[in-house]
Amino acid sequence: MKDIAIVAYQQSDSVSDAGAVNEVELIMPVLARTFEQAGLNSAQDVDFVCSGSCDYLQGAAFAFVSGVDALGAVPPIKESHVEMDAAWALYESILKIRMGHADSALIYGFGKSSPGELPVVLSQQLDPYYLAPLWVDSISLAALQARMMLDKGLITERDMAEVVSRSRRNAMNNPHAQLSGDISVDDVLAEETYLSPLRKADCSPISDGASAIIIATVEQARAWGLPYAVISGIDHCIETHNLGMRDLTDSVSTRMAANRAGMNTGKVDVAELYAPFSHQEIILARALGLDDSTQVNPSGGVLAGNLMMASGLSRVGEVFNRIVKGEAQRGIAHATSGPCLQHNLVTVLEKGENA
Amino acid sequence: MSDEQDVITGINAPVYLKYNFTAGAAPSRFLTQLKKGVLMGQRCPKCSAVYVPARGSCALCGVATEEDVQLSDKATVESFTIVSIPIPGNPIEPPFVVANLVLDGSNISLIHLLSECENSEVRIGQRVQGVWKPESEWDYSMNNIRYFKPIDEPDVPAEKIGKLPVTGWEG
Amino acid sequence: MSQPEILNQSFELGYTYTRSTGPVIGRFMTELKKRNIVGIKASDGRVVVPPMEYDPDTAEELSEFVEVGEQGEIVSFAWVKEPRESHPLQQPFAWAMIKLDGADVPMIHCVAAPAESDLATGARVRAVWADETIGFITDIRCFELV
Amino acid sequence: MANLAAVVGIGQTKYMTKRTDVSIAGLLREAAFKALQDAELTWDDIDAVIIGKAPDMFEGVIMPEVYLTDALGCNGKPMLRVHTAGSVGGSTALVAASHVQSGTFKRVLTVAFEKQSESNAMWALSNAQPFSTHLNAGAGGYFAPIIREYMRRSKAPYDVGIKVAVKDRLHGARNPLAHLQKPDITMKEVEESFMLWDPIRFLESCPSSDGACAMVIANEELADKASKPPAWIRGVAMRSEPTMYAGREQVNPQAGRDCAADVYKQAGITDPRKDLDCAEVYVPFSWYEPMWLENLGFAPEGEGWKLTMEGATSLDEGGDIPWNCSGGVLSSNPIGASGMIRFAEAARQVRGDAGAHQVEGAKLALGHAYGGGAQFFAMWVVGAEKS
Repeated sequence: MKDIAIVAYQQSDSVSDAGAVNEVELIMPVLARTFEQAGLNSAQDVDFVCSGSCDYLQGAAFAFVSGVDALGAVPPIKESHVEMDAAWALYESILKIRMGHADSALIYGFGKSSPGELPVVLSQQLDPYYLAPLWVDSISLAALQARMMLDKGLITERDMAEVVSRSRRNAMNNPHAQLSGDISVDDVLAEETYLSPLRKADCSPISDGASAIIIATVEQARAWGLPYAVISGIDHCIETHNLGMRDLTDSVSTRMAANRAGMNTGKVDVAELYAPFSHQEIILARALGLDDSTQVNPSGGVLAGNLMMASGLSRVGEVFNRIVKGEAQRGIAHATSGPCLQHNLVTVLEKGENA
Repeated sequence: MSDEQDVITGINAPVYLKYNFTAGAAPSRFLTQLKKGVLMGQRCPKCSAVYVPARGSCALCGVATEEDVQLSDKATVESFTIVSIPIPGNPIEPPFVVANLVLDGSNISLIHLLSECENSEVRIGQRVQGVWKPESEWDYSMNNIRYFKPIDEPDVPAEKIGKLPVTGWEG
Repeated sequence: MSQPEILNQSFELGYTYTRSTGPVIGRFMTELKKRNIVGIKASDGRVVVPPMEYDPDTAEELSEFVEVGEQGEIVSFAWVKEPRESHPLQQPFAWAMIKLDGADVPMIHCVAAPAESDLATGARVRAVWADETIGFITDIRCFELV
Repeated sequence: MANLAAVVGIGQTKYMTKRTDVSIAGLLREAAFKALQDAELTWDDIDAVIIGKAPDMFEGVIMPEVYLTDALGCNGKPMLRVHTAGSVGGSTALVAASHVQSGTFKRVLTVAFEKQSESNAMWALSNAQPFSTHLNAGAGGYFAPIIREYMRRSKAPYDVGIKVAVKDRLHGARNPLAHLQKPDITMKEVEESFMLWDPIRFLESCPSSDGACAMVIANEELADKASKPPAWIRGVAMRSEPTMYAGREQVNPQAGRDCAADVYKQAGITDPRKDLDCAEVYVPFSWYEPMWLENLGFAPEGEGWKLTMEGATSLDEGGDIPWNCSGGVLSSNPIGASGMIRFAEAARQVRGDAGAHQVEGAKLALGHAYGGGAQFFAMWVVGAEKS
């Protein structure tokens, strides 16, 4: 199989309300910066385009169709879309390159979560007979999971607060972060509970924004003369939708995906984990067997800003950034979908020759 | 009631979600002018095509449309349909004519109602003009124009539709 | 280029979907209407409530219904201080995973309780039925502490 | 160069207005299980599952793969959800195929579905957002003006659409799975049917259906061992263009032409009418047959309607290039599945497994889907032979 490289990554600022900006206007500046980074002019200069978005975030069917207006898709382009986080659009694009139908691809994800009540919107992705009619929101489900961890003594509230504190501090170096600051563990613990046992700080904020990545065969990346990181593995895995039948204190599917993606064949310097709740970062790190030798979420992760439908792709981009800056040799990026980490994707990235 | 009738085979699931919609920057510029009774298009900096209502980009070039261009309320029928079924949530009584209209000075069609005409006489290339509501009723809405109606100008040949200047059609 | 105002408007995206249940979900709803709760036996013998149509491990169709109790114990809970408009209870309440008597897999529903401190993992709860049952998940209005 | 892959199993539900006897999962499950049976496989034999459907608002279930995983035996496997508007059934098949053509997986299951009876498609497609004009009376209201422009340009007789409407329903009458069963339909009946969106009459429009379609796609090694004949995937292509831009050709969209040229090149097709034995083409409104005959290169521009009127696309008239032998979208339309049905029916033809709507000796067939404002295209060519 052809080696595939990432050559460009850009993300918009993560903001709580993008205001008077529609989908096209949200995406276009990010794409323009991404093309510029890769020395390209438009989507015409890549062989394939794939995006991830969700109609229900902003409450309009076919939200992704207007995304095409940002691409300059005349003459027509090879293009596809997943109603999932754009990390899965990356997955689809990699298959396209592997099968020899493209040497390069643009992948983007976008979401405006601010127009709706996101945790309530997400309740409608649950079983439509038993759960969605109860309107169990996504934060409440995560709180059930956190309580289970606490009750079993697998974590303490202090452990959770440490995740938050580290996220806020790391995010101080992330210009696109929505929440950052020198916040101590005690500061977090001093906050009252929001959806007990969760504090507001344990939950990722509601964010608007977009991110984009350009990938190419290593040959193409070299021809372009761009620094790159190689995608040495990518895999994903879903688990049962029945939360009562899953061990919510573990993430079996993350571990399976990581193993299949070849995570354990080398040292992991950096891991960007899509953990919308603090305790989920701990679950993921443990499921992956990460120890102190791995820096987790140096960008601040999604607790610092959660671009629904783009956060998973951004995790890949953040690891790419560390690698091309020489801060890491090898890293993993994780993406998730569904309640309480139901569906997980793991990408393994490694330093390219000229990175 | 027999046992048979007591068997549940279906449920009603109300799924109602509230959103606070914010119009994009380009649509907001269009709507703000529309409230003043002005039809404002936006020109693509690359290919010069004029879009109305602009949605944020020239879809052909994939770049933002920046320059505002005032348009006429005269238009040409690019195509149309006569709709005989009601639109969900819309009080208009069928049958009614929904036309793809290109405003003079723009290069893309918008959809609006055609009225004050025999449905059977509507045709591609026909010249029409907007019939506005009283100024006091103007809002951020294309409904400021109640509908378009035919005007006494010669038809535009098909190859010229979508290419008329804002000064209109001399025939 | 003129600077536009920011134009906001709220709207509701809504529809009352007509869902056909199929035999398994239909049986559960039928029993709910009669104020009974049934589960189903999964391939590994565990009793799952509400009944799943397909086994999560083997993907086989499930069909062996098992009546379970309307009491059970809390496996985990989350305390909702400020209920959302869409939530089934409008006073502070808990979402809980509840393992009903006779079931092996907990179900998710809401629990009415005076305060968070009244609740604990392992606490016993019982179903509170709606005044009128129609064959819908909210026929169980909520659970309450025994 | 893509690895060889083939369709080794196909399953479809019966298409009908309301499937009141099954849940959403039950509907997909029925098609998926039939596809497994057709391929003589079990759930354990599947490496990944790829599903597709049109907007989530049709059923009001957001990202339904999350809930559907248990019904499709996905747990512990990769599961992907594609959404490319009306072309989604076709795109989903292509994405599924890429899982195998890339050498990543040996055998995957793909399912596309719509349970339109759960809501009202007109509502789901037309619900208005604030500040927007709200005159779009469903898909028919959108496509009728484009059809009118085609009629103007081509000077086609008024009854071409009527002829297609009859032809596809007669085809559908041969297919027990087709939603509309109208073996006695006449030109007069279609002509006298209610004019919905002039020039589109009621009987020139697709129905609204519940249904699901599934396929198992396998690599060369496994397909060679399959007990039933595989349908070899000989070409795959997708193209997109924006909904609206100045000067856009809406009647004969460039994305469709480019997509066809791409897929034909891969399959070694130089004259589609001659080289292909039949085609399953997304025709939701009858006039789209002559329009796509031109767009897909079966006839010169402005002359597609002549093929239709000559009976070239009719199985009953012994046409040389039958289109939509299954009855097409005009006979069954579970929107999100409609594209995959086209792809699956093309595969059935080259497997020699199309029953009463079989084109005798079909060796090479086209499956086609389009969506959005006729701006998203997905196509594949399948053959009885590997090359």
